[in-house]
Amino acid sequence: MFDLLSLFFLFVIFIVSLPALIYSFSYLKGEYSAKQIFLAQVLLCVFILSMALVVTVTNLIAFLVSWEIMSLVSYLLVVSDGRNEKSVKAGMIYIVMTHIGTAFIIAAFLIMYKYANSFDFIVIKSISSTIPANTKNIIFLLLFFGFATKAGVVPMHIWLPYAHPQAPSHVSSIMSGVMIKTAIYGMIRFIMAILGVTSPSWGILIMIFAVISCLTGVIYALMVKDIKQVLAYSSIENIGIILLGLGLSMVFISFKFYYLAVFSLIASFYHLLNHAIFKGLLFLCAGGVYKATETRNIEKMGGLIKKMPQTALFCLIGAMAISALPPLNGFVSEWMTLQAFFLGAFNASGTMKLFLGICASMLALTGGLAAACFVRLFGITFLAKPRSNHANNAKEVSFSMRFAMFFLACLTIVFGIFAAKITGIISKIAAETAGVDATSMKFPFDSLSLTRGAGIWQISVPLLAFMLAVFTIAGFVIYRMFGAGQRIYKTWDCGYYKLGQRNEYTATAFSKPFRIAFNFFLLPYRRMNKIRESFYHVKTFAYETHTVPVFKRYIYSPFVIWVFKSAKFMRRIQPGSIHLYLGYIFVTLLALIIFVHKI
Amino acid sequence: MLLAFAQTILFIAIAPLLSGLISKIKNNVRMRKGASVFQPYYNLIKLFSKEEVISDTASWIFKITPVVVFASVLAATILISDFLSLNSAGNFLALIFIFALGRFFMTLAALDTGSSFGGMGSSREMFISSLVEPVLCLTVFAYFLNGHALSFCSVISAIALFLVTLAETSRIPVDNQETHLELTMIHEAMLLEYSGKSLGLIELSSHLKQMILFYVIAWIVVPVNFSEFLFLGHIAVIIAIVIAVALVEVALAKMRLFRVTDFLGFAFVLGMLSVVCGMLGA
Amino acid sequence: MQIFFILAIPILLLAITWLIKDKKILGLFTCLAYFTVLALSAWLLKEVALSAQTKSFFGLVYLDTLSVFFIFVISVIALAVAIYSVGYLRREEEEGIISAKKIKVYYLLFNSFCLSMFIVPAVNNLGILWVAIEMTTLISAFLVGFYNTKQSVEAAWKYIIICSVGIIFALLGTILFSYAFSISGLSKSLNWSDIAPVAHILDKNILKIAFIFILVGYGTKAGLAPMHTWLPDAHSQAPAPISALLSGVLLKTALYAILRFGIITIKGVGFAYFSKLMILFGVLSLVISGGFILVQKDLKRLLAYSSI
Amino acid sequence: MKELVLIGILVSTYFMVIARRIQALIGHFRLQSFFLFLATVIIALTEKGADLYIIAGLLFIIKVWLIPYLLNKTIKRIKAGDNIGMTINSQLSLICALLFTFFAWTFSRGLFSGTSQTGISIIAVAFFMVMAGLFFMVFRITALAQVGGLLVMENGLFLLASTVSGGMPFFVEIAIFFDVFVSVVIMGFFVYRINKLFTHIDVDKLSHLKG
Repeated sequence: MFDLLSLFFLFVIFIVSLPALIYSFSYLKGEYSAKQIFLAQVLLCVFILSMALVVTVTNLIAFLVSWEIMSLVSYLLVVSDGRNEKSVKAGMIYIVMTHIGTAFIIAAFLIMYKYANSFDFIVIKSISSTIPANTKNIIFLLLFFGFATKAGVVPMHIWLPYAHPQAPSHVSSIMSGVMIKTAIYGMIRFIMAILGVTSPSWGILIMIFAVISCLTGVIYALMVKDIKQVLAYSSIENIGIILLGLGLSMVFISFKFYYLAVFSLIASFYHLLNHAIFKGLLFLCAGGVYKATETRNIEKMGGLIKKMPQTALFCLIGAMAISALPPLNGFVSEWMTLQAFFLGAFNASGTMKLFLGICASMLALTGGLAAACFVRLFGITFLAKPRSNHANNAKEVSFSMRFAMFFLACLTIVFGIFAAKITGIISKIAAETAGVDATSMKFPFDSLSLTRGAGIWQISVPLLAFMLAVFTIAGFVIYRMFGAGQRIYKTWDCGYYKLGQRNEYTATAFSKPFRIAFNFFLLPYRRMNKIRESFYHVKTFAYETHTVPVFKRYIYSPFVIWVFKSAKFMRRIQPGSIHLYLGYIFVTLLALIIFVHKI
Repeated sequence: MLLAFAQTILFIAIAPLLSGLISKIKNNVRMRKGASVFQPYYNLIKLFSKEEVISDTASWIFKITPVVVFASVLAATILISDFLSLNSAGNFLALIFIFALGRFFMTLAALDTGSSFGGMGSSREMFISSLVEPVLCLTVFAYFLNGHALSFCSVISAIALFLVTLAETSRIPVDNQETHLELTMIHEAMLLEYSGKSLGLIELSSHLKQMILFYVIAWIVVPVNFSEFLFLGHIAVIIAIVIAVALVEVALAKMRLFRVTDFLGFAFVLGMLSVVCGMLGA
Repeated sequence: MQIFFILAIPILLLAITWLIKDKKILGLFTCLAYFTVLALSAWLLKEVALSAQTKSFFGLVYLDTLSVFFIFVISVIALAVAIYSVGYLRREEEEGIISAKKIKVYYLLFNSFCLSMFIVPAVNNLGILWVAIEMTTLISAFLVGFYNTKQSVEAAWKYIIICSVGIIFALLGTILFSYAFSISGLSKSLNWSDIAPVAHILDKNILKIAFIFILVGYGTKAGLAPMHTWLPDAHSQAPAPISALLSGVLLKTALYAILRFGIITIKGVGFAYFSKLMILFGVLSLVISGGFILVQKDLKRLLAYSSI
Repeated sequence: MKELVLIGILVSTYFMVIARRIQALIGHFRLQSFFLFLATVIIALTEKGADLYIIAGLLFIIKVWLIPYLLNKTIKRIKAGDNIGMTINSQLSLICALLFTFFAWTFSRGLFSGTSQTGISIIAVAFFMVMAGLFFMVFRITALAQVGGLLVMENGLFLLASTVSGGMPFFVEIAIFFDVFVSVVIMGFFVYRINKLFTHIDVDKLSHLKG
C-alpha cells in the first residue's frame, strides 16, 4: 500500500539511512576485518529493507514478519562487536523487551482478526466500526503498549539507553532516528487509520505517557556521562514530544475539531521528520568523536573543536536544532506543537484547557532542560582544554564521515528555513491519516502562527532567519568598528596559580544543580571521603556520585527476581519420588471426572 | 515599517537608562548619592574604546557569541515593536525561543574558556532558565486565553512574569549583578572572560533584554496598542516596575541557589492560577 | 501395499542384526534400510494424501492421511537417528562406555522400537493400537536403561511404571468406548473405521468419561503437563539418539492415539468439549515447562522440558 | 453363582490390600486370578462363546500359574527381604479400600445406569480393583508391590472388558494377555537390575533425578 503515510515514512527512512550508509564505509574500516565489514553492511541493508517493508506492507502477517526481521536484524547489529560483555547484555535486554512488545501487538492483531476474519488492513478498516467499544479499548491498549515498548515510551524504555550506545554509530543513528519511528508509524496506522479514534480518553492516555517520557528522558539525558547514552535518552524525550502531538490530534479528532487535529498532526509529523534528521546527525558526530578519541565518556574529552573543527560545527548545528533554537528545524516543530496546544486550549472546554496548559508548560520545561543537556554535551566534549591525551591527539575524521554529517546538517538548515513549503506537503499527509478532507482548510504556512487579530504581520521562520542574519552582520560591523585591537592571553586564574585542565567544569559538575533540583526522582547517591595528612591538610579527596536508575531498580529487577523465584519454586513439583508422580496422575483423573459436566 | 525601526532605535537608547535609574533609586533608598543615571552609558562608551583580551583556549564560538547575543536581542525588540505586535501567540512564543538562542550561545562561550567560573555560571544559568521557561509559557498561555483585556487573570500573569524577569535579568533574589564573589554570581560569571567591546555588546544586550521584559509586562497589564500613542500607560507601568525592582533589590538578600526552585515554583503556581482564571473567564 | 514393506524391513533388520557380527556393515545396513523405508513412506504419503482415498487391507491395516503423515514423520526421524547412532556408537565404544556386544543389543532394540512405532499409525483396531503403544513403552524402557548406571535404571523404572499406569487408564478408556459402541446396538467391533462414521449416535455421557480416561492415559505417554514427570528423567538418561527418537516421535504417536479418539468424541459430543480439554492441558504444560526451562542447568533435561 | 465369585474377587483384593509380606501378596493375587477364571468360565457358559473358553484357559495358565511362579523366582533371587514396606499401615489401607469400593460403586451406578443390577456391581468391583492397584503403587515402597498393583489393575480391566461388552474381540484379548506377560517379565528383569545396582528394591530411595 503506497498511501501518503507510508511514502512519508519511507522518505524519513531513506533520508537517514543514506548518509548512515556513506558514513559506515569509513567508520567500520578501523577495528573490523574485511569479512565482518561486509557482513555488517549486508545486515545494514537488510535492516533498512525490513524497515521499508514494515512501513509499506498491507497485511497483518506480513507486517508481523517484517517487524520480527527488523527486531532480529537490529539485535544482531547491536551485538555486532560481541567482544565486550556489555553489548551482549544490552542485546539480551533489547531482544526480550522487543519481544514483549511484539507479544502485545500479536494479541491485538488476533482480536482484530477475530472481528474481521481477514488479515488485510482495508477489510479491518471497513469493519472497525462494528467492533464493540470495550474491545476497541482493549485493542487500543494492547497496540499502544506493544508499540510503546518499541518506541521507548517511559515505563518500557529500559532497553533503549543500553541498546543504542552499544551498536556502531551509524546503526544507532538509524535505530534511534528511524526504527523508533516505525513504532510510531504502527501506532498511527493501526490506531488512527484503521481502528478510528472514538473516545478522547485514548488521546489523554497517550499524552500523559508522552509527558512522563519527555521529562524522564531529558532528566536522565542530563545525568548520563556516555555521549551515546545522552543521545539515546534524548530520543526518548523527542519520542515523547512526537507522541504529545499525536495524542493531541487524537483528542481533537474525538472532539470533532478537525482543523486543529490536522494542525497538531502536522506538528507531530514535522517533529518526527526533524528528529530523524538531527538525531541521525548527532549520532554520526558522536561516532566521529568516538573514532577520534576511542572513548565515549564525555568527561575524558574536551577541546575537540580545535582538533576536529568540522565535526564540531556539525555537532553544534545538531545541538542547536535539538534544543529548538530559532533558525533551525527543531525550533519550527516544537514551536508548532506549542501553538497547537494554545489553539486547542482556545477551543477546548473546561478542565481540558488546564490539562493542555500543564502539558504545554511541561513541554516548555523539557525544551529548557534539553537546551541545558545539549549545552552540557557540546560544551564538555568540544570546548575548553582536552581532559585526556586521547582527546589531545584526536584527529579529524575521514572525508566520507564528514560528508554524511555535512549532508544532514544542510538538511537541518533547509528544513528549518523552508518550513512553510514542507508543512504544505505534510498537511496533505496529516489530513489523509486523520481521515479528513483538508482542501477547505487554510493553514497560514507562510506565517506559521495563527492569531485572532487579522491584518497584523506574523513572525515566520524565513522572516526570523533573515532578521537574525541581518542583525548578526550589523553586530559584526559594530564589533569591527570600535575597540582597540585584541590581545591573546591566558584565561583568568585569580592571579596566582596555573590553570590546568583539571579546573574545568565536568559533565557531572554541570548537571549538579539539576540533580539536586530533581532529587525526589533521581535519588542521587553521594559519597565523599577525605584522607587527611593532618587535621588541617587534606591529602586526597574522593568524591563519588551516581543517580539511582529508578525504573530498573524498582520495577524491572524485582519483577525479574520474582519470575526466577517462582521458577525455582516450580522445581519442587519434581522431587523425584515415583509415588508422588503416580499421585499426580490419580489426582488429575479424579479432578477431570468430578468436573466433567462443567467442561 | 519605518515606525518599527524608529521604535527599535528608541528602545536601544532607553535600555541602559533603565538600569541606571534602578541603581540610582537603590542608592537613594540607601541614603547614598550613587552614580549618575547615565553611568551605564559611560560604561558602554568606555568599553567600546578599550582593548579586548581573549583567552588562548577560547575557540571561534567565544568570538561570535557577543554578536549572536546582540542579534537575538535586536530580533526580539523588532518582535515586540509595532511591526510584529505581541497579540499573536506565535510572536510571543518566538520571543521565548529567541531568548533561548542568546542564552545557548552565552553558556557555550562561558564553558569555552575552560575556567571553573564560566562552567559554574553556565550550569546555574541553564538551571534557572530551564525552570523559567514553563512559567513564561504559562503566562503566554493565560494571556492568549484571556485576550487583550485588563482582568484579574492578566494581573496575576503580570506578577508571575515580574518574578520571572527578576530571575531572567539576574536581579537580587536570584542572582547578584554587582558582585564578583564566585559563589553568588550567575550571569556575571559567564561574562567574566569578556572584556573590551565584546563585553560592551553583551552589556548592551542584557540592558535591552531587561527593557523588553519590562515592556512585555507593561504590554500585558496595559491593553493598548503601541501605535495609538497612548503608550504613556506603558511608560508609567515600566517606571512602576523599575521602582519595584529597585525596592526588591534593596529589601531582599540573594537566595541560596536551590531555593530558586521554590521561588520559580511559586511563579509557576501563579501562572497556573492565571490560566485557571482565564479559563473561568475571570 | 507399501505398508507391508515398511513393516517388513525392520523385522528383516532384526534378523540381520542377529546374524551379522561386524558393526560397520550392520550400521550401513540399518541406514540403507531406513532410507528405503523413508522412500516407501514418501511414496505412500503421495499416494494416500494427494488422492485423499483411504486404503485398508483385510480389516487390520487402515491408512488415511493422518496415519500416513505420522508414518512419514516417524521414518524421517528414524533415518536421521539411524545415521547418527552409527557414529555415536563408534565414539561410545572407543571411550569404552559400552562393550561391542552392547551395540548389537542397541540395534536389536532400536529396530524393534521403530517397528512398534510404525505399527501404531497403521493399525485399524483400537485394541491393537493400545498393544502397539504398550510395546513401544516396554522396548524404549530398555533403551532408556541402556547405560545400566544408577540414574538410567531409576529413570527407566519410573518411565515403565508411570507409562504402564497411564496406558492401563487408556485401556479402560478403550473398553468404555467399545461399551458405548456396543450398547448403541451395532455389531461389536473395535475397528476405528466402523466406529468413526457412526460416532454421533453413541451415548454422550459415556463418551465424555471414556475420552477423559483416554486423554489421561495417552496423555501420560505424550507428556502432557501433570503426567509429564517421567519425561525429563527418561530423556536425560537415555543415549542421545534414543532421546531424540523418544521426544521427537514417541510423544507424537501418543498424540496420534489421542487424535484418533478425539475425532470420535468430536463427532459424538461436539467440538467445544474436546477443545476445552486440549486448551486446559496445553496451557498447563506451557506454564509448568516454562517454569522449569528458566532454571534448568542440565542440557538434556532442558530439551525434554521444551518438548513438553 | 456369579455373585459368589464376585464376592470372592472382592475379598481377595481386600486380603491383598492388608498383606504385609510379598509372598502373601502373590498368594492373594493367585486367589484373585483363580476367582477371575471362575467368573470367565461362568460368562462363557452363559454366552456360549467358544473363544471365551480359550481365554479362560489362557487366563488360568498365565495369571494363576506362570506369573506368580515368576514373581516367586525373582523374590528368591533378589534375597531382598520379604517386607512389602507399607507407608500406610494395614488398618488405614483397609479403610481406604472401603472408601474406594464406595466411590467405585457410586461412580459406576452414575455412569452405567442402563445395565442390570448385577452388571453395575461387577463394574463397581472392576473399578475398585483398578483403584486398589493404583493404591498399591502409590502407598507401597518395594518395586514388586508396584508390579503387583499393575497386575491387579490389569485384572480389574479384564473383568470390566469381559462383563461390559461381552469381551473384546478375541484377537485383542490374546494380544493383551501376551502384553501383560511380557511387561511382567521386563519388570522382573528391571527389579533384578535395581537390586543388583542399589542392593535394595525400595522405590522411594530411587529419587536422585530431581527438578
